[in-house]
Amino acid sequence: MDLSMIILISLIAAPILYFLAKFSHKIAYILFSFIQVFLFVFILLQKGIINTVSSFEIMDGLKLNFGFTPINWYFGSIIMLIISMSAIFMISIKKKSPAKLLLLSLVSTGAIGATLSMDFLTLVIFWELSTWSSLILIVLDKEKSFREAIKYVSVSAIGTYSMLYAVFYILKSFGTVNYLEVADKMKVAPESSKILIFVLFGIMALAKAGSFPLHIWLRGSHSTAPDEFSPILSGALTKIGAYLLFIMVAVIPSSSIFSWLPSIGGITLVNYVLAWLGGISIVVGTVMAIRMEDVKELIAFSTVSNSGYIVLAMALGGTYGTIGGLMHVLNHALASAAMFMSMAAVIHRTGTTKMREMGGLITKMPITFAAYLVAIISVAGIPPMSGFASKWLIYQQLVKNGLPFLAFAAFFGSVGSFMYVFKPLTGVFLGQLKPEHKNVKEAPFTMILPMSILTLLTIFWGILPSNAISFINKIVHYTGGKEIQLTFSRIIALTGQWDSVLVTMAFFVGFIIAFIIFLMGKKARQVDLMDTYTGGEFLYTAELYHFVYKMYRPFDRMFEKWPSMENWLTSLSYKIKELGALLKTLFYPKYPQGYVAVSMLTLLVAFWWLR
Amino acid sequence: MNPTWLIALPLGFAFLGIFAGKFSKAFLWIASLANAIISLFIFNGNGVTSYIIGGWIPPYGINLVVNDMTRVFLLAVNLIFLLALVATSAEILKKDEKMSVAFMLSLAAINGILLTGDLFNLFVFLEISAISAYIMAASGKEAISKFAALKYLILGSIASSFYLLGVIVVYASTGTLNMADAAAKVTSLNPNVLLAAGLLMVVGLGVETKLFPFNGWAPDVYANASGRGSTILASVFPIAMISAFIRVITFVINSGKLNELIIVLGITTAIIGEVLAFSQKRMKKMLAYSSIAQAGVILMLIGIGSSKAYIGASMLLLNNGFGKLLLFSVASQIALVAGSDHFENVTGVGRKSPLFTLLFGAGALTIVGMPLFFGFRSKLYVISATMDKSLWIPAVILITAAIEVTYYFRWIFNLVKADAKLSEKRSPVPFGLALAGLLAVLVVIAFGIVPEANLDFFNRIGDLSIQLSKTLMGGM
Amino acid sequence: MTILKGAALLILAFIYTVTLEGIARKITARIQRRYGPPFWQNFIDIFKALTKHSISHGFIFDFGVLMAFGGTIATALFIPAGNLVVFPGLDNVFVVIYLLAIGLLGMAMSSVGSGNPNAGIGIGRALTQMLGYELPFLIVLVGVFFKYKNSSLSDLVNIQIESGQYNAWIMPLGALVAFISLLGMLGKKPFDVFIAPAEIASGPLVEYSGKYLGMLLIQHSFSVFIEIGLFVNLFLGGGRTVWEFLLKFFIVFFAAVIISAIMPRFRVEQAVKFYWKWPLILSFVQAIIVIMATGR
Amino acid sequence: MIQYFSIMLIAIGIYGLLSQKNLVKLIVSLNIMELGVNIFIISIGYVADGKVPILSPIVNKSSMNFVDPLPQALVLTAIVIGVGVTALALSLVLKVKESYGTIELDEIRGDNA
Repeated sequence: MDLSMIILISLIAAPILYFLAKFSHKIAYILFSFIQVFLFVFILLQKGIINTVSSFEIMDGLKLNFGFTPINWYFGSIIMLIISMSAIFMISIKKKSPAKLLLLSLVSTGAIGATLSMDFLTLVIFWELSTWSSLILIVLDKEKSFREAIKYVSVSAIGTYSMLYAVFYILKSFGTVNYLEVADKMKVAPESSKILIFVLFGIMALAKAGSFPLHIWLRGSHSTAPDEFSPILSGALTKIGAYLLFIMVAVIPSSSIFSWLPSIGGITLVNYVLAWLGGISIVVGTVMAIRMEDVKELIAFSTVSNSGYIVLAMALGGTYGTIGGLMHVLNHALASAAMFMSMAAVIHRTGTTKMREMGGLITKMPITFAAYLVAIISVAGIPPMSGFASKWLIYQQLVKNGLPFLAFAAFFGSVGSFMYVFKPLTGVFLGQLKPEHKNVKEAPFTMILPMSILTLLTIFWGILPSNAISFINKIVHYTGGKEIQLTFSRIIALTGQWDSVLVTMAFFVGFIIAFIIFLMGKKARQVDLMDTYTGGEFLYTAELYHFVYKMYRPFDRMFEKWPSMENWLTSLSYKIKELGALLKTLFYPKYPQGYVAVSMLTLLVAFWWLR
Repeated sequence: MNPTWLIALPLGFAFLGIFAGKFSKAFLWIASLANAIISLFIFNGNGVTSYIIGGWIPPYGINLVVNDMTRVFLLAVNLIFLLALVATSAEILKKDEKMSVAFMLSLAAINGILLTGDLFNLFVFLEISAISAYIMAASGKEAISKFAALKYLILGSIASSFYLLGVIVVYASTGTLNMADAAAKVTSLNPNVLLAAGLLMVVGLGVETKLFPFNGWAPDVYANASGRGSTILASVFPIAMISAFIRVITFVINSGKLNELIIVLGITTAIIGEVLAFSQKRMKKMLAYSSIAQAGVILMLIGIGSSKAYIGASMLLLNNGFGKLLLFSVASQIALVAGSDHFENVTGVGRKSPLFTLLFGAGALTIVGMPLFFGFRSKLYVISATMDKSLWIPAVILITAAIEVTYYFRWIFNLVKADAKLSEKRSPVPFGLALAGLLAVLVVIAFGIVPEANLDFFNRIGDLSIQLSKTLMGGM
Repeated sequence: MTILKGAALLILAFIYTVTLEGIARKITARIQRRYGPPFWQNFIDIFKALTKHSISHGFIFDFGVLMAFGGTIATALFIPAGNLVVFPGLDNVFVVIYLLAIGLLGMAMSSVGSGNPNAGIGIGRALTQMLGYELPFLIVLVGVFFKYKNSSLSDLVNIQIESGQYNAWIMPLGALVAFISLLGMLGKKPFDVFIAPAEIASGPLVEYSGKYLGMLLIQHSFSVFIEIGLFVNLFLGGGRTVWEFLLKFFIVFFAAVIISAIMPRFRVEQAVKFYWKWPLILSFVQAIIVIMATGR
Repeated sequence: MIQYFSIMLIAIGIYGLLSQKNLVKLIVSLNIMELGVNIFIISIGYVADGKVPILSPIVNKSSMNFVDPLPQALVLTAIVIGVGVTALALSLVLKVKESYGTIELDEIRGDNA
C-alpha cells in the first residue's frame, strides 16, 4: 500500500468517524481504535524498508514528500504506538463525543504525516494540523482548560511560524526543502543563515517538545486536557519536537556545520547553548513537578524535565548522546503515556485529580497501580526498567565531554524524579483509603489492556535495552553516525559496560532470597490501615491520616521565592493589549475628525516623503 | 456571456424593487441567483475580453474588461453574496424590502467595480456601492449603527472626492479616462504629478479597502451593522474594492514609490489590525479589526506585485471572503442568541449548539491559516512572495499571524468552554445559516486540500501580473 | 564460581557490617559516657526480630519489603571487596547507584503503604535529603570517570592499585565531598532527620515489627556496606585482598561513627542547603580541576 | 486662478470637517469640499478662447479649439451623486437626532468599546 494512501485513509476516517459517532459512540470509538492500531501495525511492519513517495502538489513546484527511513520508522512507530494504545484506552471513557473523534483522527493524521515526512514543509504542514486539532481537543472537557490552552496556542504559534519562516528561507536560499538535500547545501551556506535557520528550528523544536523557555504551556495544557488525550499529548505529540531536533543535530549535523564556532567540551557553541536550555528545563521541570499538588500537573512538569533530557542528549550529540536521546524518546513516550493513562483510569473511577483527595487505591486498582509503578521506575531511571538505559547513555556522553554543570542538571532531574514520581504513588495509591472510594472498582478491561502493553514493553526494553538500541543503531548508521557496540545483553560504552540481563537476574536472586527469608518467618497478622502506631491514640477518620498534601514542604520553602517563569506570556499579552489601547486612541478615535485628520496628515507626509 | 448582465440585472431589479413593495425581497433572491449563474458562465474562459458599452469605442467610450483575475473575483463575489444572503436569511430587518433594494444596488455596483475599464465609471460604481454600504451600515438595530454609518459617510465622501480629484488629474495630464489608455500614457508624465494623482487615488481607494490610516470607519460599522449588512460588507466588498485598487493603483499608476508606500502602509495596517483585534472584547469588533489586518496583508502583497504575490493576494482575498462570510454570519446569529456578542456573553454558546462551533471554527481556522484549510495555502504563498521581496516582511507578517492565531483560538475556546451558567436549552442554528455555512466550509476545505493543479486559475492571475500588460487590460 | 563468590560476598558483608554496627553502638555509648551493649547485640536484635510475630498492612507492605531487600542484596553483589569481585568489569558505578534506588523505592512504598503518616513524613524527608547529598557525590564521580574514562568499580580499583595513587590523594576535595555525602547516605547524624526517632517515631520504620523489621535491619546493613564500599573502592583504592578492603572499610566507618556521635541534627532543608553550598561548590571545583588537568 | 480657488474651497471643506462639532455643519463642509472638486473639474476643461463644443455651421470642424466637454459631463454625474450622498447623510443625521436627541458630536455617546 502506498504511503500517501495511509495518510489519506487516516484523513478520510475523520469525517466518517464523526458521522458514525453521531449514531453510536461505542462503534465509532471501536472503529477509531481499530484504524489506529492498523496504522500502527502498518508502520511497524515497514521496518528496514527505505522508500519515498512524493505526491500532491501543495504549492507551485512543491510536493508533499513522505518516506520510510529508519528515522521515520522509529518515530512513526513510537508515536503511533502511543496513539493506538490511547485509542483503545478511550473506548471506555465516559465523556465521548463525535467532535473528539474528528479531532483525534486529525491529530493522528498530522502525527503520522509529520513523522513520515521527508522535507521540512511537509513536516510543518502536518505538524500544524495535529497541533490545531489538539488545541481544540484540549478545551473540550474542562472549564479551566480555556485559560491554559491559550498559552499552548501562542507558544505553538511562535514555534510554527518561526519554523515556517525558516522553511521558506531555506527554500529561497537552497531551492529545496528536502532533509538530505538541505543537509548537503547547509555545509556551504553562509554562516549567518546557518545560525538563523538553526535558531528558528530550535525555537520550534523547543516549543513543541515543551522545553525551557517555551515550556510554559505544558502545565496547563497537559493537566486540563481531556484525561484520555493527555497520554497522546505528552507521549506522542511532544516527541515530534524530538524528531525535528534529531533532524537538526544528526541529519544536518549541527556539530559539523558550526565547526567554525568556538566549541566547549567538544561540542560547538550552538549545541552547547541548546544543551544548556535542555539542562535548565530539566531543573525547572523537576523543581516544579515536586511542588505540584495536582497529579496531572505533576506529570506535565515531568514531561518538561524529560524533554529537557532529550534536548540535552541530542544537543550533546556524539554516539552516546544521540543514541541515549533517541532511546529516551522511546522510554519517555512509554512511561509518560502509561503514567497519564493510569492516572486517567484513576480519575475515571474517582473523578478527581487532586492527590490529597485520593489515597489507598492500591487495593481497589492493583493493575493500574502496577502500570504506574513500572512507569515511574522507568521515569526515575532505575535499572530493571528501560528508563535506565537512556539515562546511562546520556551520562556516558556527559562524562566523555567532561561537562560537570550539565551533568549536574542531568543528575538533578534524575534524583529529583524520585521525589516527584513518588508523590502520586503515595497520594493516589498508598496511604489511607478515603471512605468515599470504598466502592471504587478496577479500571475496565479496555483501559487495562493498553496500560499493560505499555508496561510490558517498558519491562521488556528494560531487561533487554540492547534490543531497542540495535534499532537505534540502524538510525544512527543511516545518518552516518557511530554505532554502539552491543551484545545480546550488554551495552558497551565509553566508561565500561553493563549487562542488563545480569542486573535483572541479580535483582531476582535478591528478591528470591528475600522471599525465602520472608517465608521462613512467622506468618504476619493482617491488620487494617487504620490500625497503626499513633502513640496510643485511636483513629477514626481515614482522610486525616493521609500524608500527601505539601509532602515536600521543606523543599517547597526553598524555592518559594524563585521567580516564576510562567508569566512572561501573560504579561506579553497585557503589553499587546496596552499597545492596542494606545493605537486605538491614536488612530481610531470616537469622532470622525480624528480619522480625517490622520488621513490628511498621512497624505501630506507621504507626498512629502515620496516626492 | 455578456458580463453587462451582471450589472444590469441587479440594477434593474433594484429599480423595480423600489416600487415592488414586498416583491423586492424576491427580486433580491432572483438577482443574486441569476448573477451567480451568469458569473459561473463567465468563469469558463480565459484571456482578456473587452465589452464595449453603448457603441463607443475605447478609449472614448466605456468598456467592461474581463480578464483572468476578474473571472475568479466575479464568481467569488456573486457566490459569496448569494451565500451571505442564504446565511443571513433568518434575520428580520426593519424595512426589509427597502433594504433589499440597497443590497441589489450594492450587488450591481460591486460587479461594476470588478468589470469596468474606465476610471470615471469606476468612480460612479464606487459611489453607488458606497451609498448602499452606508445604508447597510445604518441597518443595525442599535442607534450606534446610525452614527457609525454617518462617520463612514463622512470619510467615504472625502475619499470619493479625493479619488475624483486623482482621476481628474490623470485626465488633465493624459486626456483619457480609459484605464488601459491612461496606463500607457502615464509613463511619460511628470513623476510628481503622477505621484500626486496616485496618492489622491490611494487615499480614495484606501478608505474602501481599509488601508491604514484611512480605515477608521471600519470597526464601528462592521461591529454594529445588521447581520446581513456586516456579512456582505466584510466578505464581498473587500474583493471588489481591492480589485479596483489593483486596477487603478498598480495597473494604471504603477509607480514604484507608491508601491513602496503601499507595502509600508499595508504592513502597518496588518500590525495595527492584529494588535487591536487582540484586545477586543466584542466578537464582531474583533472580526472587524481582523478584516483590517487581512486587508493590510493583501494590499502589502499588491504593493510587492510579483506573480506569487498576486496569487497570494487573490487567494487571501477569496479566503477572507469565505472566512468572513462564515464568521460574520455566525457572529451575528450568536449575538442574537446570546443577547450580545460580548466575550462573556457568548461563552459556551458553541457547546449548546455545536454547529456554531463548527462554522465559526472553520472560518477562524481558515482565516488564521491552519492546514487543511484554504488559508494555509494562501499563507504559504504570502510568506513565499514576501520572502522574495525582503527578509523582514515575512517576519513581521508571521509575528502578526501569531497574535492572530492566539486571539482567534481564544474566541473558539470561549465558544466551546464549558460554562456552568448555561441553560441546557439548545439554540437552533437557522437552516439558511447551516446550509450556506456548510457550503462555505466545504469550499475552504476543498481549496485547502485539492492538489495545486486544480487551482490553475490562481496561477493565471499570477501570469497576468507578470505581463501586466496595458493593452491586455484595456482591450482597446 | 560466580554464585559461590556472590554468596561469600553477601555473607561477608552481612557479618562484617552488623559487627561494625555493634561496635559503633559501643563507641557511641563510650563517647556519651555509657557502657553500651556488647558488639554482637545487633545479631541478637536481628535474629530475635526475625523469629517474632508481626503484623502486616497488606500486600504492598509485604512486597515493598521484599523489593527493598532484594534490590539491596542485588546491589551488594556489585561491590568488589578487595579481590573478592563477583562481576569484574560489569560493576558499573551508575548501575550500583541506581540499583540501590530500587531498594529505597521498595522501602518507601512499603512504609507509606502502611498508612502511617509518620512513615510518609519520613520518606518525604529522606527523598528530599537524597536530592541534597547525591548531587555533589555524582559531580565528583563525573570527574573521576572523566579522568579514567572508566566507571567500572573493579577496574577503578585496579587502576588505583597499579598506579599506587588513591583518588583520595589525587582529588582530596572530591574525597572530602564524597565523605560528607556518605554521611548523608548512611543517614548518620547530622543527616538523620528522616528517621528521627523522637520526632516522627523512627519515620519509615514506624510500622515494622517482627520479621519485617529483621529484614529491614539486614537490608540496612547491606546498604551501609554498599555505600561505604563505594567510597572505599572509589577513593581509597579498594584493596588487593579482602582484608585490606575490610580494614579501609573499618576506618571509613569509624570516622563516620565518630563524627555522627558528636553532631546535632539538621532540619531537612538545612541539610539540603548545606549540601548545595560548600560540598557542591567544592565538587564543581574538583571536577573542573580534574577535567582541566586531564584535558578534554 | 480658478484652480487655486477650487483648492481653497477643498481646504475650507476639510478645515470645516476638522473643526465643526455640529453634524449638519459637517455635511455642509463636505458639500463645500465637493463643490471645490467640481469647480476643479470644470476648470480642467477650460481652453482659452475655446468654442462651445457643439458641431454647428458656425464652429469650423477643423479648428478643433473646443472647450473640453467631458469634464462638464463628469461634473454633472458628480453633482448628482453628491446630492444623493447629502440626502442620505441628512437622513442619517435625522436618525441620529432621533436616537441620541442631539446632533452635536460631543454630546453623542456612542459606545467606544
